[in-house]
Amino acid sequence: MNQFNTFLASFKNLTTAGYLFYGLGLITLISAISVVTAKNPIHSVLALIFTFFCLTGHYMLLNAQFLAIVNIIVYAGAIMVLFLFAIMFLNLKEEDEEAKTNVTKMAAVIVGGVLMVLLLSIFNYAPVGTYNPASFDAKTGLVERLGIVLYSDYILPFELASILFLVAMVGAVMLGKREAGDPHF
Amino acid sequence: MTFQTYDCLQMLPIILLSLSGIALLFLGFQKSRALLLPATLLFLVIAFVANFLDWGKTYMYFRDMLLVNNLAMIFTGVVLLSTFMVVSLSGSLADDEDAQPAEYYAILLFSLVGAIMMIGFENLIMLFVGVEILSVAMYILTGSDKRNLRSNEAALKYFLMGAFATGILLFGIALLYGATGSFVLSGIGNYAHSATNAGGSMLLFYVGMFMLLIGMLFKVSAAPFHFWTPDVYDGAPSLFTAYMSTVVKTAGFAALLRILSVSFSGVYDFWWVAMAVVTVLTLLIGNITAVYQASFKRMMAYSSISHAGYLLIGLVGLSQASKPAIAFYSLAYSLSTIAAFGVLMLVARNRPLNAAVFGDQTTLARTDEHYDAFNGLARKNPLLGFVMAVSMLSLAGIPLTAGFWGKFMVFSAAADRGAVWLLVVAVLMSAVGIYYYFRVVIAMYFREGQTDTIRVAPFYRIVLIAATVLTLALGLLPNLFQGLI
Amino acid sequence: MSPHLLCILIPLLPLLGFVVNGLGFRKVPTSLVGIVGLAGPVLAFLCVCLLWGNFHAGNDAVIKTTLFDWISVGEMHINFSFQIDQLTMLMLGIVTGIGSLIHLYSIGYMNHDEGYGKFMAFLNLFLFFMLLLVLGSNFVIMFIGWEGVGLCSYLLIGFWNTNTSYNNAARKAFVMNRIGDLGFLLGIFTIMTTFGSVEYTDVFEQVVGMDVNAPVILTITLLLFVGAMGKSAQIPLFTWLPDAMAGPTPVSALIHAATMVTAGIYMVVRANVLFSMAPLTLDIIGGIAIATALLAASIGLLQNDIKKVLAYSTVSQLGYMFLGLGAAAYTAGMFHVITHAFFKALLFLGAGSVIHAMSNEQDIRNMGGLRKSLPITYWTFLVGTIAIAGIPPFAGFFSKDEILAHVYEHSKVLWALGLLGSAMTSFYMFRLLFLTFFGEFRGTDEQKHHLHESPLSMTLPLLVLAVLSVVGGFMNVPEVLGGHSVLAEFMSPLFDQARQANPALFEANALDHGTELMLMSISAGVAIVMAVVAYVMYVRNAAVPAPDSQVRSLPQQVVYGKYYIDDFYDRLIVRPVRGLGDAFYSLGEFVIDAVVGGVAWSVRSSAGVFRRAQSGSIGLYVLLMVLSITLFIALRFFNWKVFN
Amino acid sequence: MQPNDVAVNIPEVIQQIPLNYYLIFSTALFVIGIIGVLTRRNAIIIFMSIELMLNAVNTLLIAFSSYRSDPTGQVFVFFIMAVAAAEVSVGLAIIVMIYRNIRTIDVGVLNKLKW
Repeated sequence: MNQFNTFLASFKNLTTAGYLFYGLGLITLISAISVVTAKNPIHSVLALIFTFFCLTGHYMLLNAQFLAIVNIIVYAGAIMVLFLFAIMFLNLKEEDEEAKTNVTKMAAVIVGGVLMVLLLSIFNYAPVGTYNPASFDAKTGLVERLGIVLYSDYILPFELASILFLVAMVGAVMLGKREAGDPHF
Repeated sequence: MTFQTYDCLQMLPIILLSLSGIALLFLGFQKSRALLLPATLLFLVIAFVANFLDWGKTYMYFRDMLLVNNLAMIFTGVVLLSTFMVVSLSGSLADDEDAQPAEYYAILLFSLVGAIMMIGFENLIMLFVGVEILSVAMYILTGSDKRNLRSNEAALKYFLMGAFATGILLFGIALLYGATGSFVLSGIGNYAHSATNAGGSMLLFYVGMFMLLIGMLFKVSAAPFHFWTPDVYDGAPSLFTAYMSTVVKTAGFAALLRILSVSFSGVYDFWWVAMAVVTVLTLLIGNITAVYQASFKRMMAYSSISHAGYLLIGLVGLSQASKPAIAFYSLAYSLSTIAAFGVLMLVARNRPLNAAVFGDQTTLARTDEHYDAFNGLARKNPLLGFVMAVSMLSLAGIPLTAGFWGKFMVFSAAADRGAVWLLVVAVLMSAVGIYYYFRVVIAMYFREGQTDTIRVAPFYRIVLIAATVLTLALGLLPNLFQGLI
Repeated sequence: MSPHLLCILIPLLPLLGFVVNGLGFRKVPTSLVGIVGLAGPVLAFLCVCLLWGNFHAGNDAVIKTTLFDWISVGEMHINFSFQIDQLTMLMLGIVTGIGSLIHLYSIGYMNHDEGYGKFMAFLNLFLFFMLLLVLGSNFVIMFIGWEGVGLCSYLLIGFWNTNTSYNNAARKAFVMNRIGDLGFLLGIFTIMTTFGSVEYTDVFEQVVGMDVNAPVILTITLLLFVGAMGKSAQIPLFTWLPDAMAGPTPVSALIHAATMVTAGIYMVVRANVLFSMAPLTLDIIGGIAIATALLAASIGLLQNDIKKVLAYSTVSQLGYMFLGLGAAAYTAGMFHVITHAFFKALLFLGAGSVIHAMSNEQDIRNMGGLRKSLPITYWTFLVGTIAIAGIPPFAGFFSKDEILAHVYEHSKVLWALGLLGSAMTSFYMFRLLFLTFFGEFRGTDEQKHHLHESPLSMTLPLLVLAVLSVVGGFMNVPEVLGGHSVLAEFMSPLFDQARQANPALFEANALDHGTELMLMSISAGVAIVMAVVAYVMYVRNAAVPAPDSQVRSLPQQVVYGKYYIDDFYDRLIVRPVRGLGDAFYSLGEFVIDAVVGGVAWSVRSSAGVFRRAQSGSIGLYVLLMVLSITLFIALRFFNWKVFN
Repeated sequence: MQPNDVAVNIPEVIQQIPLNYYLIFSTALFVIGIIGVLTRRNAIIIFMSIELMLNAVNTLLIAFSSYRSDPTGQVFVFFIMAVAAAEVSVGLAIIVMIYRNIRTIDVGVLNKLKW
């Protein structure tokens, strides 16, 4: 109860940004849940895109501007379009999948719920520290600062990630290519 | 940020492998496929030589990203050697209409870059990118037999579960970062040491460590995160199963060894029990389920799980001795596994399976990989029989083969820690292992069967013989290899 | 030649034979197979003789020769090195000598077989591993030999594996040996962690200063003894040995009588310092040994398969050897190993010759009167029987008596039980002899027509072994009979460290000559009496054990003139003993089957569970993964340790 | 440093919301993703749930990074996004390939490999 009271007390002192955090957080979780529960795959995709926009909002709040933009471009823009494309392409409609039996679903939700409770109760006790006003640097999330780190310390993984893209490219072409005799969809 | 020349020079294997992968893709434009295999092998040999150029030195590259020392070079050498052998068993790809060898070889070489990153990583980002390169390559190769539903199913299973495991791994990394503020292994290790001494709450760190380890344990197919292994190994084309069960496993254990010994050795007391439980489960499930397999290939999948269990014993008994032990074990295991798959591919190729067995056409399993396929093999093909027998003996850990010493070293590492109960389980399970490995030997030597003489390409033959000779040589003189470390 | 070179050559020569015959299977001409197969052991035997000369010239000093640096585990380095001392020399002599004879015999016995070359190759491989076992200077090499001989035994038992029961026998042998090996291996690891070395000399030096019955020593010795139990067929791991008779007879003679099964005794004698420091373990060994000896002998009384009788007799004799070891009479144990190798190999080879002549008939109820058609076999078999029965002055008398004398010092009850066992031994061996070679021929006409003495390659080993069985005992004639105990003196240096470590164990009150003579005459007398009883029953009264299927009714016996003595014997001895034997046997079988079956059952059912989990469904896989993550977290994080 | 400066420089969310809340938020998102993987049979939706898990991790990393003014965490996120893109391309290719062969992407049907 005590914890809850301090929570309420702090809640009253929030500014707009603080309320935004709670609001956005709630919406994010709701839309994430609807990703998982939506019957129609297209609804799922749309909910996911919406989730990503919410997360972008969070990143903005945290002053991680570069990643906020990248999130829109890469995730909501590229990745989700790819998903949408695939779903349209494969012509998946509502109720296309038979629902799993209720037993397995229940089991899944229970196991997941227990895991969540366990993790949350651990994290509730876990001291994570907080920001240090003296050394805080508001420019951390700006492209300038990130660029310097990325191209100095992280140059090697950055370069090697290109290998990953090569593999993915070759693989996607190889697997996705229509062979002679395959159906056109 | 200045590049020193040596920085680039010692990255040679990675650079060479990347370039040669690209070169192979271009070679693939040619009509003739004859050049691909020799070119790949040549690239691998060059990379192998380049890898050992810096023998005896220790370097940390690119601002604490990649560590190269003798142990890393050994692991890299094992991985390159395994790849060399796997690739040299792939001669039949050139004749296969559906196959795209240029792409396969390029992906194999690229994936090796991932393996090398996992072997020498100092920063978790390198681990992550390395794991992903290797995994994505494996998803693709698993599904490379596009018309075969078994291959398709395996690819999807591997992909979905692998991506899921990556999520867990990342969650662990994030929590570790939250607890320690660092992605660098030694930084995490320092935190673990100092925080344990300070007595502060390390919950975040522990959960992160758990998640990270679970993600890695998935990749090396330790129970209870092994479920993908049998299905994927079974469904993937044998060539790539051989690759997965050796290279991926070696790299995975090198990575686990690295992170456990550098970052988590300070909190050994916290994780060793959980790790021991995983080990026992892995040994039990791998060995016991293998007994009841009718398909040799699937048995090999379970066998690879059980070997993950033996390797885990070396990790549970983490000490200075476990490094050479795990390296040696990986080498011994890789040699025998590849030789066994080499024989399997030859045997299976000669026994196309009737599609009717599996019903509809898309489920077409191309070849028969059951134990029965080996009946009477040794009679007409004494060489193949001998190669297979030696690999089975080595996998079973019979003395005077390399596998025995692998087990011996791993076990004695655990015995030093006093984990006797673990040893009891392990020794009992290795007895169970003998049962199913010997089934093949008995089928080959004592059963009657109608096998013809199988034609073996000269180079294929040389590789098989070399693997066998090496297995026996290491069994006789284990110090040959050990002296290196 | 230098001892170093000889040490290398001794195991290498059989290995060469294996390589030639194994790789060239079906390519080497049949005539050459035998020569190649025989050359290895014979040349190795010559090397052993030369080595013996070297050893003797060096005043019996221990020769240690390191071949190469083998492997490093942590801080420990293990060398591949051989150690030549008195014990090794004795074992080398037995293994190569008797090995050569049995190889020679196999040429005659197996050369019609399809897998002749394979057989010779396996036999050579076995020899190689056995030599490794006795030559090694540390426990790891011993273990490698140990595993290797087990492997060869497995392959050779299942050699004619067209028959499923042969395969089952091989598997049974395998499982039981594995249980033993588990003990041995754990023992080695305990030694490694305790002493930081596996080299005999290093370990034994460190043991000397420790406490008697220290827990760690007890653990090590018990674990090692579990290993010995498996290999040397002691209760409860003995039932594989009779079943192992499914293999070809030379295999039974070489592996399951003369050499491999005595590896357990070799190991205990080798580690005598350790065992001397653990009197408790020695007592346990003694108890298990006498139980094994009696149980096996009582079962042997009623077997009708010629090889099974010999097999149970082997188990029983192994029990005697361990009985000696249990009384810390290491020399006596080894002495019995040697003489037993002579006469048991002889008996098995004789049995092989009979089976050969009878066209693979093994049931003694269908034999009889073979003495005329197989004279050499008969006479040599007779020698072997007298030797094993313990009738002076043949080999078995001296060795068994020495054991019994030491046991008498130790415990009179054990001695009495041992005497009972020896009475049974004498009875069933003479029963076997009389049923096989005396009386009328009971086989089919076809078999009778076919009867012939075996070729020279088979009879020659018989003759040599017969001579050895006669004179073998004289190597250790006790003082009371005017001998010098040559063997005891020869082996004495082996036990110096043990004496130093635990003098109390060796301070037993020596028997005075009168008692010793009395004991000897009692046991010799008992043996002779039992031989006579057997003669009366099976030769004078020509009793033949009933076929398994037929139940004899009393009137029938009267009609057919079966004398009351037969009935008396049947009621008073056969039935109770058979009942007891059956009870013991089935109890042993039951326990073993329960264990094996239980393991198999639990393996099968757990495999069922594991397989059901492997249902092919991604959903279930992920669910199980998440479930295990949840469980791990719940168990690891939610305990008092973290939240206090 | 004046309190005013602090208020200007430091994002309000960081000042007002404890870091713990981000941890809890991300965990919730992560577990929702896991539940999605567990309950759905459509391969694409399972895959999307995995993306949800990755995004939870991203949020967590960014939160840690921002609170501590350490850019490496955000660089890591950058890598995760890049890798996710690569993974998606391969994953969708596999799914398309399977759809071609069996006209469905229901993972419940894909259980021919078992035991």
